[in-house]
Amino acid sequence: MRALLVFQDGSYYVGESLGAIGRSQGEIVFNTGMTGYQEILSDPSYAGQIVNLTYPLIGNYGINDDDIESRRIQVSGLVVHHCEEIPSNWRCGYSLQDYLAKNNIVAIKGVDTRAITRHVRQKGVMLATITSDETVDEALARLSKMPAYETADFTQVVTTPEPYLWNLNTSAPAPYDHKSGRTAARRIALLDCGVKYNILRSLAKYDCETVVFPCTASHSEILACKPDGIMLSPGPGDPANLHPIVETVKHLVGQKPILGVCLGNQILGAAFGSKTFKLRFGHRGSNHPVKDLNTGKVYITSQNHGYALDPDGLKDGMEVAHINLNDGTVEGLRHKELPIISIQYHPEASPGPTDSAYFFGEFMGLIDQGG
Amino acid sequence: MRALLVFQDGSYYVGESLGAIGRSQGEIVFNTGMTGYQEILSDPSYAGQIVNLTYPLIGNYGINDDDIESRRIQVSGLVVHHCEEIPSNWRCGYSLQDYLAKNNIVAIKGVDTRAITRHVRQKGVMLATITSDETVDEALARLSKMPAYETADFTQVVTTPEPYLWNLNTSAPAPYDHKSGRTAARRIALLDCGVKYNILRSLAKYDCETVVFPCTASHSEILACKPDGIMLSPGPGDPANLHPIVETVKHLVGQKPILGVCLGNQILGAAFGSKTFKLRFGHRGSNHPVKDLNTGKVYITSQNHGYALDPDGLKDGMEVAHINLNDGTVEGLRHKELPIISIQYHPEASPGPTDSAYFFGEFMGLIDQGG
Amino acid sequence: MPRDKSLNSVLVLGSGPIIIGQAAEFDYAGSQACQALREEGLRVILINSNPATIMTDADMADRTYIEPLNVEFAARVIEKERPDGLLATLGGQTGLNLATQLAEAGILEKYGVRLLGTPLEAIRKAEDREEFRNLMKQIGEPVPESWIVTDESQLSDPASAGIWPLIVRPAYTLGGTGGGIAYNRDELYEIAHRGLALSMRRQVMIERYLKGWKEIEYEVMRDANDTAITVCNMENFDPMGVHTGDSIVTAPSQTLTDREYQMLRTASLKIIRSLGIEGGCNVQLSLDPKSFRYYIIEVNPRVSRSSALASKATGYPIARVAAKIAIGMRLDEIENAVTRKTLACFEPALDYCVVKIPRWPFDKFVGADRRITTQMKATGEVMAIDRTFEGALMKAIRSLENGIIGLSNKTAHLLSDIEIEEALRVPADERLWAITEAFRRGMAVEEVHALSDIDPWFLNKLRHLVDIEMRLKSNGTALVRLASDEKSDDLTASHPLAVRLLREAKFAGFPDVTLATISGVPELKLRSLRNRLGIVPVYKQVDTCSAEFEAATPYFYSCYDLEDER
Amino acid sequence: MPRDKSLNSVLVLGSGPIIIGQAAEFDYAGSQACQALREEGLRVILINSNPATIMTDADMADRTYIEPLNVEFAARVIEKERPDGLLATLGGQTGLNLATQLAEAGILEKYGVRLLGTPLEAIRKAEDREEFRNLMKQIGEPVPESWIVTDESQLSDPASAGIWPLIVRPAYTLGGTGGGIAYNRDELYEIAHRGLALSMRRQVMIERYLKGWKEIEYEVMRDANDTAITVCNMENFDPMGVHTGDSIVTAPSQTLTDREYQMLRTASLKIIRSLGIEGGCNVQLSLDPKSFRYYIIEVNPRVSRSSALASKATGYPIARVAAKIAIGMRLDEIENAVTRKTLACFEPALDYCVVKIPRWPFDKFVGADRRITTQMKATGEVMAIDRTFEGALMKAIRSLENGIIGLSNKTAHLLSDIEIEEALRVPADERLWAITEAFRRGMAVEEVHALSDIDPWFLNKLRHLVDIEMRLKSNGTALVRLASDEKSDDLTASHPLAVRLLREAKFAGFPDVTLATISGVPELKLRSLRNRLGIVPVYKQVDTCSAEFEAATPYFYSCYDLEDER
Repeated sequence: MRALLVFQDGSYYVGESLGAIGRSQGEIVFNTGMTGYQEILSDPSYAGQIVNLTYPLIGNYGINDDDIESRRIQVSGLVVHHCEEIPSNWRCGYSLQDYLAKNNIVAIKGVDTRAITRHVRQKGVMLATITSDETVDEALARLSKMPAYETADFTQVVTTPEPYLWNLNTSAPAPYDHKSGRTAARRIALLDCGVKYNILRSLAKYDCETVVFPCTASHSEILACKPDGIMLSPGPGDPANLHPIVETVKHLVGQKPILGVCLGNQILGAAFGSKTFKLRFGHRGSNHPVKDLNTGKVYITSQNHGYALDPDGLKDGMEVAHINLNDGTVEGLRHKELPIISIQYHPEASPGPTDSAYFFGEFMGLIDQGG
Repeated sequence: MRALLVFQDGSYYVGESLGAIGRSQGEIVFNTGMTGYQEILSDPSYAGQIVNLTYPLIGNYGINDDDIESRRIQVSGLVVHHCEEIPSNWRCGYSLQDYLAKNNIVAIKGVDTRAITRHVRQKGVMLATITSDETVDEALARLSKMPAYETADFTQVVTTPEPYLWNLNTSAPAPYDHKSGRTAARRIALLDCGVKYNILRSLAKYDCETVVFPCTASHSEILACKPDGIMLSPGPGDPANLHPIVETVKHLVGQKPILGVCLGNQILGAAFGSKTFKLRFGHRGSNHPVKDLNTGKVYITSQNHGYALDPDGLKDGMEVAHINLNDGTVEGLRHKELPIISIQYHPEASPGPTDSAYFFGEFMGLIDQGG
Repeated sequence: MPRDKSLNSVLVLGSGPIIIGQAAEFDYAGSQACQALREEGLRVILINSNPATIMTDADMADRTYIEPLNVEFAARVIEKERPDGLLATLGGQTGLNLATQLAEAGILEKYGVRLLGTPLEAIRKAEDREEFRNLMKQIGEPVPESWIVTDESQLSDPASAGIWPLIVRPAYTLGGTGGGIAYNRDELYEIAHRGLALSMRRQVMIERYLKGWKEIEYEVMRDANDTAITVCNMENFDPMGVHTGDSIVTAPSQTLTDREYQMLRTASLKIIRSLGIEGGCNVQLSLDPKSFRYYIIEVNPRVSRSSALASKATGYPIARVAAKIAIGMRLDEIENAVTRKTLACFEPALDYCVVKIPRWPFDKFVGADRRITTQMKATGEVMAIDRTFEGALMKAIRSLENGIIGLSNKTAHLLSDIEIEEALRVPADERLWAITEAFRRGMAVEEVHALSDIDPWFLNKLRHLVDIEMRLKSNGTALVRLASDEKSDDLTASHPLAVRLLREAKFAGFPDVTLATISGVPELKLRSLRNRLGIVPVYKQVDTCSAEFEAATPYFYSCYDLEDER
Repeated sequence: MPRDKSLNSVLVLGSGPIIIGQAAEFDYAGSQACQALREEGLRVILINSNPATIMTDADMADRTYIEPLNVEFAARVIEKERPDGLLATLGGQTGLNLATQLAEAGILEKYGVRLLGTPLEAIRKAEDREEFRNLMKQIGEPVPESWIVTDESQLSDPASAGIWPLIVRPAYTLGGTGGGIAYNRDELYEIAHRGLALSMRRQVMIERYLKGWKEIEYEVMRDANDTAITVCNMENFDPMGVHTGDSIVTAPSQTLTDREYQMLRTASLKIIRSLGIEGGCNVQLSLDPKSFRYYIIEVNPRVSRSSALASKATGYPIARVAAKIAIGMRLDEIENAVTRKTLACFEPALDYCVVKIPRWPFDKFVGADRRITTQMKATGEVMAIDRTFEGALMKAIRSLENGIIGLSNKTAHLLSDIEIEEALRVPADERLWAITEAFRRGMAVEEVHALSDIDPWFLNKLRHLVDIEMRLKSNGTALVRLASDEKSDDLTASHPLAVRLLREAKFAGFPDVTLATISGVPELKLRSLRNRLGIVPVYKQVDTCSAEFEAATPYFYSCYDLEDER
C-alpha cells in the first residue's frame, strides 16, 4: 500500500506502507549504523522521533527476543529503503514487518533514504509524518498544528512508572523492594530518563545491582536505597526542559560517585552551569570518533543525541574530558575533584561498538575508591 | 690482453684489447645507435675518430659482405662494452673481432661505455688513444704531441683518388669513362668528401647513375660529365678547413640542381656566407628528431656530425629549412629560388631510419623540373 | 603525533610479478603508499621487478630500482641509499618475506634502517601457526582445535575431544590426496589410518571442520597510539571451505545482528592490538550460523587483496592511511581523503551493498580443476555497488566480461537434476548459475541450503531474481501490450501490474537486453517505455559516511532510486 | 598543434577484471592516461568495475563510476556527463570493444562524443582478419598466405601454391584438436581430410607455417600530423608459435642487423600510417632467420601488454603520450618526461639489455597443460635490466619468485635424455632450464637449435652461463684458496685465473648464493672477497637516450660495471 513521508518544509517522499497502517509523526532523524535496527527501535532516546535508517537493506536478520533495549518500541516511526521479508538468523523470532505491525508502528519502505538523509543534513531535523491515508496537503496541514519537538518532555513518557531492580539474575525489570538486601557487590541508583537495558546488563556484569528510579524521583528517594553510585541515564528530548531533574542532580552531587551517560551527561553539565544547544542533524550512528583529552586516545563510539553541551558555562570544577573529532562538540565531562564522570555517547553500545565499555570500569573504580 | 683508453684530459679506462694489437688515436665521439656498427665502422665521416658505441652488446650479428659503406674501415678506433665472439646472422661472414684484427683496427672492449659517454657529454669531444703497450703517462705524453682534430683535412684522406661510376648494375665503384654514354635516366655528379655507398645505392634506385669525383675536382671537371644534378657528399672533419671545396661549390651554384648532405650541407652553407661551429659532443645516432619548418612534420633521422651551421650569416636567398628538435641547430637549407636543397642528416640511412629517403625524391623533382 | 621527523627517506618494497592470488592490488597499495609518503615530504626509494605496473612508473618514487626483490639486491640498494626506514607491509607476502629476511640477515641493523609500521615480531606471530595459536589462547580468542598426529595412538586425543566433524589432512602428499571428513570415532580412525599410510612423512593434521559456518572478514587499522578501527567488514556468500579470494563477497555483512557484528569486530580489534600491528590488518573469522560461537581463522598482518576490495567498497584509502601510520602519524591526524572535512579516524558507514565476484582463468585452462577450495585460483575480480544486493550482484555478473549477463550461464541448463545437486554441493566457479537453475527447477531454498550451506538470505535473493525471471516469462504478452500502449495518459494507472513487474525487474538489476529477450519487447522500445515510466537510474556517491557529511571526492555508482546526486 | 580546445571533458574506459593475458598493464596505461589528461586541464570521467586497481582510486579521475563496462552503463554515464571525448585505446580489448559498440549503437553520435585517438575504422581494419589482409596487400606488406577450406576440392589452391610447411587448423573443434603441420601435398590432404571431418562446421584454416622464424615486435606511435616513431623493438627468445606474452623477450632486438631492424621498423611505421592510428600501436612481425623475408603477423591498434613492457624497458611513457596525442597534441609538443629537456618526439636509445620472463600460474593449476602456444597463459611477468644479456636473464629469473634462482629448476635434471630433447622441442614454461640441462649434458648449440629453433645467439648466451657454472664447479678449490688468502697484497696478481673466473661469474649474474653452493666458499666470505677485489655492482640510470642528455628521472638498475651514477 502506498504511503507518504511528508516533511514540515513541504518536501515529501512516496513509498510503501510498512508495519501498521495509519499515521505516525515526530522529529525526523537519521542513523548511519549498518546493523542494530532492533536496538534502535527500542531505544527510548528515539521517543518522539521518526528514524530514517541509512543502510538500505533492513530486516535481514529479523527480530529476536534478546536484543531489545526497553519494554517497547520507542520510535514514532521508521523509514527504510528495503525491508527484508524473509529474514535469516538463528535467533530470529519474527520478521521486521510483522514486528512493526504487531506493535502498531507506522513505517514506510521503498523510499530513497539517502535522499532523505541528505535533506536532513542540509535542512536540519524537523517534524515529519508517515501517512497512508492523506494527501500531502492534508498531512502538511496536520503537521503545522503539531507542537514542536522541543516543547515536549519525552523523559516523562519513557521513564519507568515505578522503581525496579536489575541484577545478574534478571534479564528484565524485577520488582524493587527497598527492604530487600543486596544481591551484588555494588548497588547503583539509576535515574531513568530513558535507560537502555544494556546499561543495566553492563552494570550487572560488573557485579552491580541497579535500582532504576523514575526520573521524577527526588534525591532523597534515590539516596534512600543506599547506593554506592548514581547513574544518570540517556534519554530523549531537549535537555533544556528538564529543570526539575537538574535540580535533583544538584542535590546528588557530592553525595556519591556519579556516572552520566548521554542525556545524563547533559543533565550533569546543566547542574554545573552549562547550557545545551541543538545540533543541526545530531549524532546518530555507530562510527563517531571521540577523543579522550586526557590520554589522547580515540574511541569509536555509538551515539544518539540531538543536543550538545556548550562548554563555556561549566563551573565548579567540572571540565570537558572528551570531544567529538568530527565537529569538536563536547562528548564527556570529568570533575576535577569529585568522583563524577560522564560521556555523551553509549558505553553500553547495543547497537554499536563496545569500545567504551571500559567506562563502566572507570565508574567502578571511582566507587571502589570512594566507598 | 689488457688495453687502455686514455683521454687527452688525463682520464682513462682499463679494458681488454680488441682487434689489432697496438695503438690508435683520434677524436673520441659516441654513437647511440643500437644497430649498425658495421656501417659505422665503414663510414668515412668517422675518419680521424675513435667511436664509442653506447649499446653494450656489439658484434651480435657479426660482419657481412654487404653492409659496408666505403672501401675500408674508416674509424681510427672502436670502443665497446662487450664484443660478441659467436655472432648469429644468416649473412654473417666473420666475427667483429676477426674483422677488426684483419683490418688492423686497434679497438678496446670491456670498458664502461656509458661512463665514457657521460664523460664526453660533460667535457666535450677530445683526443684519445687506445693502447695496449703503454702506461697512461706514456699515452698522455703521446697524445699531447698529436695535432688537434680540427687541424687535419680528413676529406683528402677519404675521398676517391679517381673518379668512378656507380649505377644500378654495380654494387661497387666501376671505372668511369667520360666518353661512355648514360646508362640511367639521370646522371648525378657527386663531389666525394667521404660518400657512403648507400647514397650511391639510393640514387641508383631513383634511376640515377652517379659519377663520383675526388673532392679536389674543379667545377669544370664536374660539369664536364654533363650531370643533371650535383650532389655534395657527407664527410669528416672541420668544415672550416674546406675553403677550396667551398669555392668549387660557389661555381656550381646556379648551374645545376644541387643536393647537399651532412658535410655537403655545411659546405653549401659556407658557400652562402654562413660559418660553422663545433658542437660539444656532436650528433651521432639513429634517433634525432628533425622538423621540416615548411610542413611542420618531424622525421627521425640518422646523424653523424660534430659541427653545425650558424644560420646568421646565410645570404643570397639561402634559408634554414630544417631544425633539430633536441637543440634547435640547423639541419637543412633550401634556396628560395634556385633548385638547391640540403640536409645535415642522412637520407641514405645505413645505419639508421630510412624516413628521410624521400629527400632523394625531392632532389629528383628539382632535377626533373629544372632539366 | 605528527610524522616522525627523524625519517627522511623510506624504502618501499614492491610486490614482484603478478601471480594467481596476488594481482594488481599490491601495485595499488604500493603506489598509494609512495604517494602518501611523498605527500609528507619523505624521499621514497622503490624496488620492484614488475614492468606491467604503474608502481614502476618513473614518477612514482624519488628513486626507482628495477631489481629482483631479494636480500642481495635489496641490501645493495640499502647500502647505497641508506634509507631511514623500510616499508614492507604494502607489497604483499613478497615484501613481508623480504623484510623478514633483511632483518634476519642483519642488514637493517647494520645500516640503521628502521622497519616502519608493523613490527616483525607481530608479523611472525601472525604467520607462525603455533605462535599464533598461543597468542590467541593468551588473549582468549578461539582458534579451531587441531592436532598433528604421527601415530595412530595419538588419535585418542582428537577422538575424545568430542568435536565432530573433524577434517583429516595427510601432510606431504601430492595434491593433498587421502584426506577426508570424519563424523565419528570409527571414521576418524579409518581416514587417519589411510592418511598416515599415504603421507610421505607419516603425518596427518586433524582439525575441527567448520562445515557450513559463515566466513566473515574485518579490515582493521591501528596506529602506534593504540587507536584501532575497523574499516569494513565483509561476508562471504560461500561458507567456509572456499578461499575468500575465490568467494563471492558482500560488504558490509548482511546476515549478522549487531551483537554478532560487534562481537567479531571486538575480537578483530583485540587481535590487532595484541599483535601490535601498526597499519592495516585483515582478520578472517568463522561464525557458527546457529550460535555465537566463532573461531579466528587467519590474520594477514598487512594490506591484502581484501584490503584493496575494502578500500574500494568503502572509499577509505587503507594503504594510504597505513603508510602514514607507518611513519608515526596517528589516525586522528590523517585527513579523510574522501570528505576532506573529517578524519581518517572513523569507521565508514555504507549506505549501499557491495558485491565482489572473482574472475577465474578457466576459459584459458580448459582442462583445469574448476572446483574452488582453500587455495585461491582467481586471477581478478569485479566489484559492483547498488542499493540492493540483487542489483549489485547482477551488475557484478555483467562486469565479469565472460559472456554471462544474468542468471544463466551456458551449461547449467544442460545438467541433469543429479548433476545440479552435485554442482550445489561442490563449490566451483559457476555454482551461482547452478543455484539459479535449481530454483528454476523448483528446488526450495531449504534444499539448496542443505546442499550448499549458503546462507538462506543469499539464496532468497537469488530465488527472488529467478522469481522475477519467471514472472517476466509468463507476462510477456502483458509487457508487449504495455509497451505498445501509445494512447494511455497514465500507463501506471492502466497497466498497474505490468508496470510494477517492470519496475521490480529493473530495481533488481535485470538488463534491458534480458528483459527484451524474455518479454519479447524489443530492447529499444523497452528503453523508451522505461523513460516514459520514469524507470531510469540515478547516480549516488560513495562518501564513506552515508551522506552524513558532504564529500569532496566524486566516486559514483548507479541505482534505481529517486535522487540523482550529480 | 596544442591540445584541442574544444575538448573539456573526456570519458576514459577502464579494463575490467584482471584475466589471463590482461594484467595490471591496462591499469597502468589507464592511470597514466588519466593523469596526462588532467595535466592538460581536462575533466576526466572514468568507468571501471575492478576494485583491485589504482585506477579506481578516488583521486585518479574527476569522476569515477564503479559500473560494468558495457553499452548500457556507459551510455548512461555519457548521457549524464556529456563528455566531449571518449578515450578507449588504453583499456585493452575491453575498452576498444566497448567503444566500438557505443559507436555502432549510435550513442557517440547522439551525444556528440568524439572518439579520441585512433579512429574506429582503423581499429576495425586492424582487427578484422580479411580487412587487415586486404590493407596489407594494398600497401605491399606481406601477410602469411592462408586459405579457408570447406571442401577437399578447394585443397588444390594451397597445394599448388608451393608453400611448405603449412599449418592446418580445423575450425570449431573443442580445444583445437585434429590439426597438424603438412610438409607436402600428401600430408596436406591427409590432415585436411581428418580436420574437415572433425570440424563441427566442416571448415579448416590453412596457413603458411613460419616454423622457427623470429618473432619481432615494434611499439610505434603516431600523431595526427602523421609524425610516427618507434619507441622500442623487442625480440622474442622463443621463435614463432609461442604467444609473445608467453615468450621470454629481450629489448632491443639482439640478432637483427641494422638493415633488418630498419626494414621491419619501416614496415611498422608504414602500417601505423596506413591504419591512421593516432596513439600507440603494437606491430608483430615474423622474420625468416635465413633471408630478408618477413610477414606481418598481427597489429594491436592500441596500447597493449607489450606497450607496458616497452614503456618500462625504455623509460618512454607510451600511455601518457598516447593520451596526449588523442587530445590533438603532436609528438613534438609533448615533453620527454624522463629527460625533461627533450621532447617525446624521438626514439629511445637503450644502452642496456632488457629481459622479460613471463610468470605462469602452473604452481596453482597443477594438472594444467604447461605447453605454451599461441594462446597466452601467463598471469604476470618480470623484467630485469643489465648491461649484459646474461646478467639481465639471471636477474629476471630471480625476480620470478618461484624458487628458482639460477640455471637449474627442480625437475630438468630428473629428465631422461629423450625427455630433454622433447622438452627442447615442445615449448613449455620451464624450457629455459631444459636448455641449460641439455648444455650440461654436452649437447651442442647447433643441436639445441635444431630442436628448439631458438636463435643460436640466445643459446650461446645460455651455454656461456652453463660454461661458467661448470668452470666454477671444477675450480672450487682454487676459489676456496683465493677466499682464504689473507696475506696477499694483490689478489689479482697472485690468483689471476681464479679472480677472472669470479669476475666473469658475477658479470654474468651468478648470485653469491649460487657461487657459494658451487664453489664451497661460504656466502659471507665470498661477499667480503668480492669487496676486497672491488667486484661490486654499480647503478646506472634508465634515461631513454643512452646518456646523450642529462635525465631528470631517477630510474635505476644495477650492473657490474665501472661508474656508479648516483
